[in-house]
Amino acid sequence: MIEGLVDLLVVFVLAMFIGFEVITKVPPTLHTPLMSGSNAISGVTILGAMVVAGRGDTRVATIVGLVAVIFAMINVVGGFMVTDRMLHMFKAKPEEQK
Amino acid sequence: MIEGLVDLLVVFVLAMFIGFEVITKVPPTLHTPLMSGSNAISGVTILGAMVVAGRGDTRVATIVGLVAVIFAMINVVGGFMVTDRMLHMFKAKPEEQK
Amino acid sequence: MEAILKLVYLAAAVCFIFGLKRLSHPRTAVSGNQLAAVGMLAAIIATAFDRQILGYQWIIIGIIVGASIGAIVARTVKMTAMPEMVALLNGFGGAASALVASAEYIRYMTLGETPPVNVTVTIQLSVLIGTVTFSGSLVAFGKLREIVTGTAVTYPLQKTLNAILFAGTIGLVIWLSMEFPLPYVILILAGVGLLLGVLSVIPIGGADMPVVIALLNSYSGLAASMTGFVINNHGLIISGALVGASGLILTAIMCKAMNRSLANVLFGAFGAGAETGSSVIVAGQKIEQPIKQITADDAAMLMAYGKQVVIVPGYGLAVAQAQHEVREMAELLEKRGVTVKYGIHPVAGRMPGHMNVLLAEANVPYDELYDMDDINPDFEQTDVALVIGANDVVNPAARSNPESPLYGMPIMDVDKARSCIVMKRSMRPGFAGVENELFYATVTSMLFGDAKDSLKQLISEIKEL
Amino acid sequence: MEAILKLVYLAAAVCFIFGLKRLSHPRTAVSGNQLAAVGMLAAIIATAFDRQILGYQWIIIGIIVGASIGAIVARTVKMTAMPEMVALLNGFGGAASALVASAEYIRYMTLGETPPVNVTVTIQLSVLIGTVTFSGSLVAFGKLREIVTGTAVTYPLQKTLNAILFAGTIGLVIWLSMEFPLPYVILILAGVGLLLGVLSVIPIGGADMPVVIALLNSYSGLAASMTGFVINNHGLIISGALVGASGLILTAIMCKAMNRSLANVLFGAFGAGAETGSSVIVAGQKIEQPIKQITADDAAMLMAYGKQVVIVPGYGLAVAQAQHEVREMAELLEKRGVTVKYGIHPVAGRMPGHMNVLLAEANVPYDELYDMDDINPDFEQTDVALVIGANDVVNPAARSNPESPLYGMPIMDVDKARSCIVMKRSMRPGFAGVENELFYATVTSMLFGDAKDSLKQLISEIKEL
Ligand SMILES: NC(=O)c1ccc[n+]([C@@H]2O[C@H](COP(=O)([O-])OP(=O)(O)OC[C@H]3O[C@@H](n4cnc5c(N)ncnc54)[C@H](OP(=O)(O)O)[C@@H]3O)[C@@H](O)[C@H]2O)c1
Ligand SMILES: NC(=O)c1ccc[n+]([C@@H]2O[C@H](COP(=O)([O-])OP(=O)(O)OC[C@H]3O[C@@H](n4cnc5c(N)ncnc54)[C@H](OP(=O)(O)O)[C@@H]3O)[C@@H](O)[C@H]2O)c1
Repeated sequence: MIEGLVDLLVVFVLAMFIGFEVITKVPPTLHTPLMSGSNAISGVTILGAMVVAGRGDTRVATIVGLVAVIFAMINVVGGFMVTDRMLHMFKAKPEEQK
Repeated sequence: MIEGLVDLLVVFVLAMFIGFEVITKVPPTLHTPLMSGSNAISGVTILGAMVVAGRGDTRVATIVGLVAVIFAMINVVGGFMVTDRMLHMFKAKPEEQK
Repeated sequence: MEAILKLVYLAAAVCFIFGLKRLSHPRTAVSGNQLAAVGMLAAIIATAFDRQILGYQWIIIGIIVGASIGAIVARTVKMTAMPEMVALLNGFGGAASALVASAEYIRYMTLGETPPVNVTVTIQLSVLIGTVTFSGSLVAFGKLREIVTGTAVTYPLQKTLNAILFAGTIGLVIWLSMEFPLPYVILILAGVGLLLGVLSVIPIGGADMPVVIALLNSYSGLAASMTGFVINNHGLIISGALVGASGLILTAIMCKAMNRSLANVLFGAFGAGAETGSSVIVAGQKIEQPIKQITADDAAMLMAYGKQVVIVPGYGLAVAQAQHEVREMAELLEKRGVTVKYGIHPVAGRMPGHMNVLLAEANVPYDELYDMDDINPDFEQTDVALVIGANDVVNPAARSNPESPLYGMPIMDVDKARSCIVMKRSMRPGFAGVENELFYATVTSMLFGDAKDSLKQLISEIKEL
Repeated sequence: MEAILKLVYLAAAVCFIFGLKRLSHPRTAVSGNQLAAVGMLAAIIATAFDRQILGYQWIIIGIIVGASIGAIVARTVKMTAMPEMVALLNGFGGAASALVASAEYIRYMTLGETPPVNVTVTIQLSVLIGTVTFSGSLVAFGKLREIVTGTAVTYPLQKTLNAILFAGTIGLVIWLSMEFPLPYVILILAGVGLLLGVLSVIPIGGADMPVVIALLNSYSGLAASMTGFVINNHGLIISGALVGASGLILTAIMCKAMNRSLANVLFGAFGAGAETGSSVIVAGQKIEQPIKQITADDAAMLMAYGKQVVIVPGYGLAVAQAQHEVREMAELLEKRGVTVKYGIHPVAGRMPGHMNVLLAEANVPYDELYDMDDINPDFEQTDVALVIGANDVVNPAARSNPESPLYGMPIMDVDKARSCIVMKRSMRPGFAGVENELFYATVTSMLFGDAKDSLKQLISEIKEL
């Protein structure tokens, strides 16, 4: 069972590497959208929240799950939408756009 | 058991990403050493070979394992050493070295 | 079934990665963000088919409520309020992760099972990190909104106390990992986490919040990862790790650009006594030289008849909300054949890329914005460097004066331009709270007043020329 | 125990990744390669403690034998023989992976167990890929060594046959995945794999071998990954994937620089009828203009009194082994105050970075070597462009003549230099087998003879000046 932990650790480490490689390529211009965008991704915990809320164990658990879903969803939707809004403001010189 | 396969697939995919990110940063100057170096890494199959050779199943299996160990080891040692030899030839301008 | 679910999660993770990759250029960024969103959607839909799920009413309610709140906030938030916004979202993300982990704990309790040690550990970690993120983010939000004082709150033995608390927490976790499961233990942990979050952010000055937010951003990612460990979900682990990495990198970048160590930011109690927006004079070495003032029409003249004007915006531009006026003025000048460039310092404003977003909002094409390193060599050939609401990022002390807290931070070399006009409301210092010799330099002339008003005047003056 | 082993494998993988990252600059490359080697060593030692291992004699024997062979080869191989060397090592790697997979198969057979379908599939894949890599690499080796003819061997219906064979293989795998385990099935698969490897490399021209080798390199990685799937070993999967990716990228780079699609390289039977080293004239559009020749002393004069000389090496330099003479001449010129630069085309020579290694061997500092894009703008200000044994990479037809097989391939603009001296032994074309208008251009003058001899002459002439 500790092994299982190590297997997950492998995934974690690899993902970390990808994160570093990819993010270091993002130019300063886009750091604010990057912040809010990656922030939205961290709302991925919604996947866990849904299970908890739908598993119907104890009432307490379900309530906890419900709150978790709400919070995570705010994070996801809010994050992606606000990032989208921001990014739509970035425009190249007209002649470039054509 | 298919699940297990998927878990491994995850690792594979992530590693592929890292590979692409990292390798694309290597300048043409170093492409030949890169080739031989990465080649040496592909000798990692030695790890499997050792187990096969040492597990002592049937004679056939053991022989197969032995051959595998030899081949893999040639790949590993040859690859790393030749790469090292090559890289030692790359020198900066004297003034840079100081 | 399980396998398919996992495949979808993998696909989602891949979407996130490609999404982030596409964020590396403004042209592809929009689609990148959308790709990530699609990945998330796919993952959510797939999860709906998870065998464990029995009833949907709570899920649906939760999603609807959360989604609508998120949408409303996202639509209504002002661009200048981005830092708070991100802080808040961070907090929710962290809280959600903590809650999911706690639910797992409750499940074990009710089933009366003893979870394997690796699960107990990860549960506790995700609860801790999650709660720290939550309370920390709220405090940060409060400071940026100036609900909580922006001052770096300090009290005797602060660090010692925090250190002890921190050590205590570690001990607690270890101890619990053995004694576990104790009833209510999770509440204790959550409580400790919340406390830790508050205590560690309170002592940090309001202007340092962006760094804190980036850090909390990475925490929220790590919390998600931990939860992934708990419920054995690759999707969570990967995505969490991505966010964790991105947060850490942003933190590092900001610290580097401010030429301060992370430790200094977190424990330095920078700007203690100095309020955000720096409305108090901190007695640096008081300079007794006279300053030169300039009227709007002279300034307009100077720029309109120059060859090249470089605009250096700072936090003040955001405060004054004068981004549209800047663009209007720039276009007027360009019509008159003046080359206008924008020089953006990496930490101008209050969050990374703050100025870029601000100017983008005013439809300034991103290829007219130049990074510090690209523009600095240009200043020699610049007739007028127009500093709008920037202060620390143009403070020559960073170059010359080893005593200055800014010393060593790379700055915009506006003092190298033939002439330099500084627009601000007063002689008050910037966020770092130090005097700025630039204002007394011979090339410099001050144009006092709120940036928006002054720019309006400049615009009308230029039109009249 | 198991967990520790896995941790070590993870650590090894991390070493590989950092190793490859450090390969991105000559200064850090050496340490990077060593880091990777250390990682491998650690993994090997850890594996020795694997519970499954009962007897060590075979392992030790194998390691000693393999290591010594590897060491000897690595020490003795000539730098110009790198392509063959890599090809050979690839082959061994692939074979090893195939063997390990087969051993697993044999194990199941002897235990009389039926492996789960995912294992059967992966076993077959790794055997297939492994054997293809093995036989393919051997053929490639043979072609480069000119043991096997370098000609692109073609025969009627070739593609159709290969296609059928390939399809058949797929079918076989699928079928076997259900019927499995059949005795000797593995031998069938291995046989098919070997055949496939030979048949798919035979029809490829000797000069395209580098591309093939890069591709096989990536195969050997994938084979290792597959084996990782079979024996459930993350170490193998990760490392294999890294190599797989690197091979693919190199392949792509080469194809791009040659302006040909991978499909064209693999099935185009490029250089059919034309021998490696291009010793046969392929009648392109025969050009009837006269060519200008130049004597060694005139050439020496021209260079010695010029301001800037750019040396453009090609495959011929490798053939002539004249790298040391080049450096000597360059140094003489520099002593006389001439700026000497080396312009390196991405696919000059016969493998990526071939010229860089060659010149590095002769102690030419790597910062005197310029990539094509950096040097091309320079040619206008260049007095003499000295083309040593390069041909296709300086063929203007690539720019001008849409009929030419080289059309569209970026080239070195040596014809833009004030004067251009081409050193080769004859008027024979290069590997692409096409006429080169450059030789007839007004700026160009030919200096015939083996590069080494001609350079020796030039050196003595320059000394005498
Ligand atoms: N960007 C980031 O990520 C980040 C993160 C953390 C910390 N920081 C710090 O924030 C600072 C940013 O430097 P900065 O030069 O951009 O800002 P600053 O140093 O804080 O100076 C802003 C100046 O704008 C003036 N101002 C404020 N409101 C104004 C208005 N309505 N109209 C005109 N002027 C106005 C203020 O002077 P008056 O009050 O006299 O008007 C103030 O001196 C740096 O010290 C940086 O280290 C940045
Ligand atoms: N680098 C890679 O990764 C790679 C991979 C695959 C294919 N290729 C192909 O290889 C070619 C490389 O172009 P290249 O210009 O470097 O080489 P090239 O086009 O093959 O021309 C080499 C020239 O060197 C001359 N030569 C041979 N031996 C010589 C000697 N001893 N002394 C003097 N000259 C000698 C030959 O002419 P004489 O016989 O008249 O002397 C020949 O024309 C390109 O077409 C490229 O697409 C490269």
